[in-house]
Amino acid sequence: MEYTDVVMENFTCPKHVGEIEGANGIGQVGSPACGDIMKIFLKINDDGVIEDASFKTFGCGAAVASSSMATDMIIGKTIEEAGKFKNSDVVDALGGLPAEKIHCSVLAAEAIQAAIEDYQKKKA
Amino acid sequence: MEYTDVVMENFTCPKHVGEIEGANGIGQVGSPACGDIMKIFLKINDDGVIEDASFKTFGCGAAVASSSMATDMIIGKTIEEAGKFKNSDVVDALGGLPAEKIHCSVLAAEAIQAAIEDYQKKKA
Amino acid sequence: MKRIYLDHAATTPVDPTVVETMLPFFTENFGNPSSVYTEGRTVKKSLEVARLQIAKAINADPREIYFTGSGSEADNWAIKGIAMKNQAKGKHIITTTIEHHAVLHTCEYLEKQGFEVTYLPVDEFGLISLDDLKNAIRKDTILVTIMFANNEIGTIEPIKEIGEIVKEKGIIFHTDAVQALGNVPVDVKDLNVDLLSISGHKIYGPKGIGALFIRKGVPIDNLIHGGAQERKKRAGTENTAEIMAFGKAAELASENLEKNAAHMKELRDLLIKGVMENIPQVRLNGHPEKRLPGNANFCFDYIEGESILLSLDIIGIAGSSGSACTSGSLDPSHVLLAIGLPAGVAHGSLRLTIGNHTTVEDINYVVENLIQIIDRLRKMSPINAECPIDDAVFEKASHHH
Amino acid sequence: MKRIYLDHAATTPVDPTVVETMLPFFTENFGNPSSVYTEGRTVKKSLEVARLQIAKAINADPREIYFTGSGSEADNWAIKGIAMKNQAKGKHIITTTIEHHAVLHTCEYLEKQGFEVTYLPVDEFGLISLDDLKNAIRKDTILVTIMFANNEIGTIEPIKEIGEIVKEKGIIFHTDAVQALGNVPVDVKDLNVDLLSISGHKIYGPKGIGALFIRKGVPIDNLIHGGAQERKKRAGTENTAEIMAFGKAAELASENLEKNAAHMKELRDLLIKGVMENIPQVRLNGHPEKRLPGNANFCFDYIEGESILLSLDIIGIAGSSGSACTSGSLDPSHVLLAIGLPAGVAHGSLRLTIGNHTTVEDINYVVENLIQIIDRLRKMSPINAECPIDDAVFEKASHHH
Ligand SMILES: Cc1ncc(COP(=O)(O)O)c(C=O)c1O
Ligand SMILES: Cc1ncc(COP(=O)(O)O)c(C=O)c1O
Repeated sequence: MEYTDVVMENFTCPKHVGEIEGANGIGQVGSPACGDIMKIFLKINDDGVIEDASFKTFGCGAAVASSSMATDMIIGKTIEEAGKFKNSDVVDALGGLPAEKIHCSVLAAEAIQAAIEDYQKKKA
Repeated sequence: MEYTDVVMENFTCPKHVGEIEGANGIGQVGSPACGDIMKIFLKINDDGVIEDASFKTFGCGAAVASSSMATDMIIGKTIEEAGKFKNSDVVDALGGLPAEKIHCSVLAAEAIQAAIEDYQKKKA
Repeated sequence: MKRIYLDHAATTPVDPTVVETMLPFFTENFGNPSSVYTEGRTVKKSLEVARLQIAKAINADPREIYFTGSGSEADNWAIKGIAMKNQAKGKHIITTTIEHHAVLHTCEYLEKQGFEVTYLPVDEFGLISLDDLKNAIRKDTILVTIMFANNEIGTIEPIKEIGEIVKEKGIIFHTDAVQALGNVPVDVKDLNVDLLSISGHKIYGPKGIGALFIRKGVPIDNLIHGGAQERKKRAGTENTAEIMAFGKAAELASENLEKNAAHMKELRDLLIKGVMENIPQVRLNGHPEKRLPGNANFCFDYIEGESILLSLDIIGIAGSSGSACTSGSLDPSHVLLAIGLPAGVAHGSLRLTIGNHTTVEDINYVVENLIQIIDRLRKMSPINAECPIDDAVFEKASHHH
Repeated sequence: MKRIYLDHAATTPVDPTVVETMLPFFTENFGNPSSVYTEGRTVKKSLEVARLQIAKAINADPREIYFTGSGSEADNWAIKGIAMKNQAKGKHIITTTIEHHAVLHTCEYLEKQGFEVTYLPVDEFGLISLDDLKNAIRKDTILVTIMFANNEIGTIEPIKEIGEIVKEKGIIFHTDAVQALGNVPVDVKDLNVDLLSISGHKIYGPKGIGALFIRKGVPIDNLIHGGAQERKKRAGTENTAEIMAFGKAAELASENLEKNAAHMKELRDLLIKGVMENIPQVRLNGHPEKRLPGNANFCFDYIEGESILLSLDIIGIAGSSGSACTSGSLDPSHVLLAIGLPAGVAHGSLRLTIGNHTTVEDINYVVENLIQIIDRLRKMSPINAECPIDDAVFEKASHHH
């Protein structure tokens, strides 16, 4: 496993760990059997802007770093913008991931979409 | 090929090389295809004593050393004594031979027997 | 930063004495042992010294030792060589579910070639049952291959008893003793084994050299055909330097076996005690007593193994999660699954394997830091005692509906 | 006594720079490349440097290079791996009568497993005929394996032309380039080969390390199953030190190829001239031009090879008679028989193979002494021009009547 410095930074000092109070969109994907679970918490304001985001992750270094980077990247975005968020955005921001770890970035993108869906379902 | 010092001595400075004049018993065994030919020359006197012996050999180090040692050992023996000469006598005198080279000592013993037969045939 | 290496089951540093032994064979004594001239003969004689060292270390005759290019090659040779040579007698092989991949994948390959393989299960400690073995033996069983000691959880199988059962039936018995050598006594005469694999780099020798013990008279095909090396059983110009190194390493390993094993065992028990007493929700994998003296293997609930390894690596500690050989693939360890752990738990495993030079300070440092690492990772995890795995899975499943 | 080593085709001393490259990987950088922590990752990266060096030396992609434990293993893997994987398509293999035993004995083993093998003959120079090859190709031919350069007589086969013929038919083509590397340009792209074997110890690297080039997409079974090493194609913990050494040796070999080849060729021609002009009843084996730059192979009538070798050894010269790998067995060389020499003559062969450090003085010393040695041995021989072999045989036969 060869990780970039950015990955290692985001693993050792991850941003936005934990549960934010008053989160109104929560998404969880993955399964422990596969070795990764990611849970994303979003706080979305009435203008549809993501004011805050956080995560809890069971997984490898890449999973933790992807969660950290992904949450950091979507804060301040509208839910439309966040809806277009792709796993490759995480990979690029991390300076790359080993081939066998790309799926961690996919999980992060999926968890965000799940959290947005959750928000929209609750609102509807 | 791990040869004893005695083998090496008998290879580098073999005794009794060549054809003795007046040889009255000549034996040759082996074939070039097998990698060994040994020709033994004996000079046997009227009392049936081997007065002189010599050899010519096409073959490996062990073949040359066996020829040298064998001719040296039978000089002075009667043909009855020489008739009992065995390949193991050569092997012992050489301080041993590698397993795959034992056949060289067998050739030497056979060549001597062939030379004695030749002498007896001519005499008869 | 000082590094604490606790992955001796993956590989060991080469002992400086062993490096010394090896060096002349690269430059001065570089001859090909098959050559008839001085350079060749000298090396050939040296190889026989190494062969004798190996033979002594496992109480075999030197003529029963055949050098290979790795432990994996020895395993492949033993299994395929016996299978191919004896297939007229039968095509059934017995092994276990916890073998090293060098055995498992070889057996799977043979299955594709028309052989039948029984994979014996193990109990929660990783031990096979002798009754299972007896029941599995058939008229057409030609080979039983059961590992001596497991590389992940350290469990030591009852090789002698297995050997008796197998011998009585006239079946050939191979054991992979790659992890056993240098850790526990290995005696081929006592154990009734017909073939036994070992590897240099697990006993402070170099990588890329192994050996197969083949009891005199055991009918086996070659795996690598060609020149007349290794008494015509294993072709390829001999890896002279590494053979010399392996011989020396084996000699050192058997001379110091008791001392080394006692040292490792003491530290292992200190480590296990430290972890079990200070970290909640942890389990020790493998057998509490019948285990390799240097092996400790834990599962920490709610967290994943690679993140533990990375965290340890950052502060200078080298450990492994599952077998080193399989960490390239991200599958949960087949051994942990075989002892009954759910996949989710298996992912949270940590193997720390102690070596001859590990110290008490090393262990204390590891325990102290591990407490914090596990705590930090658990705080980051979405699963815990209150929100257990099943919930997590359930939530995910429901999300997809 | 100063030794003159003229058996570089058997093996070469390890270059001091190569030893340097290797040393750190025994003690400091001893990690298992499959491990996730620092010790493992560092080594893994280094291995890729070596892989690239090998790739460059034969103009391949590094992802097409797989390390093995010897040239013999590479040959065995190529042939058995292709045969086993492609047997549904056909079971016919084409090779030559002058291959190294690692190829020949592997083919013979496959014959026992139900494969059919055509052994192409060679002419008096050791060259195969392209027409023979074309005629031998059948619908069920799955593999052609023909050596790049012969290890005994040094003849270089028309690999590129063979590759074209074989490629056109959609058959897989393997070449054993163990003797070619470091002596002649080897370019897998230019040559149309699908698999190519090489070995470390023939190019001033250590023994016990080799590699197989496998062109991307070529369907092949593994020979050694187990861990995920070598992109899951060749199991066994990597022989890290020797891989690094092999990489460095290959780099040096290709950087200095022209210089080294020119040097060897000059001395070789000096040696051949010296021998042919000064010793009667001698023949040069192999092709006069299409031969390895360092190879000289003679047959001296009426005398036997081992006694030449011993005589040379005593005065400090190392040479070989037939392949070093077969000198353990006492059979006359299959290569010399294949080029049409009678067995008796084949026994009188002497191979002298020049290396990068051989000097003009070495060659002069060898020629001078060889003249005397041959003369002395001939005087000892019962056969000569007047009393030729046939007579000798005849006498023997008659004696037995
Ligand atoms: C042509 C050829 N092929 C294969 C080999 C085998 O290589 P290794 O000795 O590395 O097994 C050799 C040398 O022994 C050789 O000369
Ligand atoms: C139990 C066991 N068998 C076989 C092997 C394979 O040995 P090697 O790495 O020398 O191929 C290993 C180590 O990797 C092992 O632990």
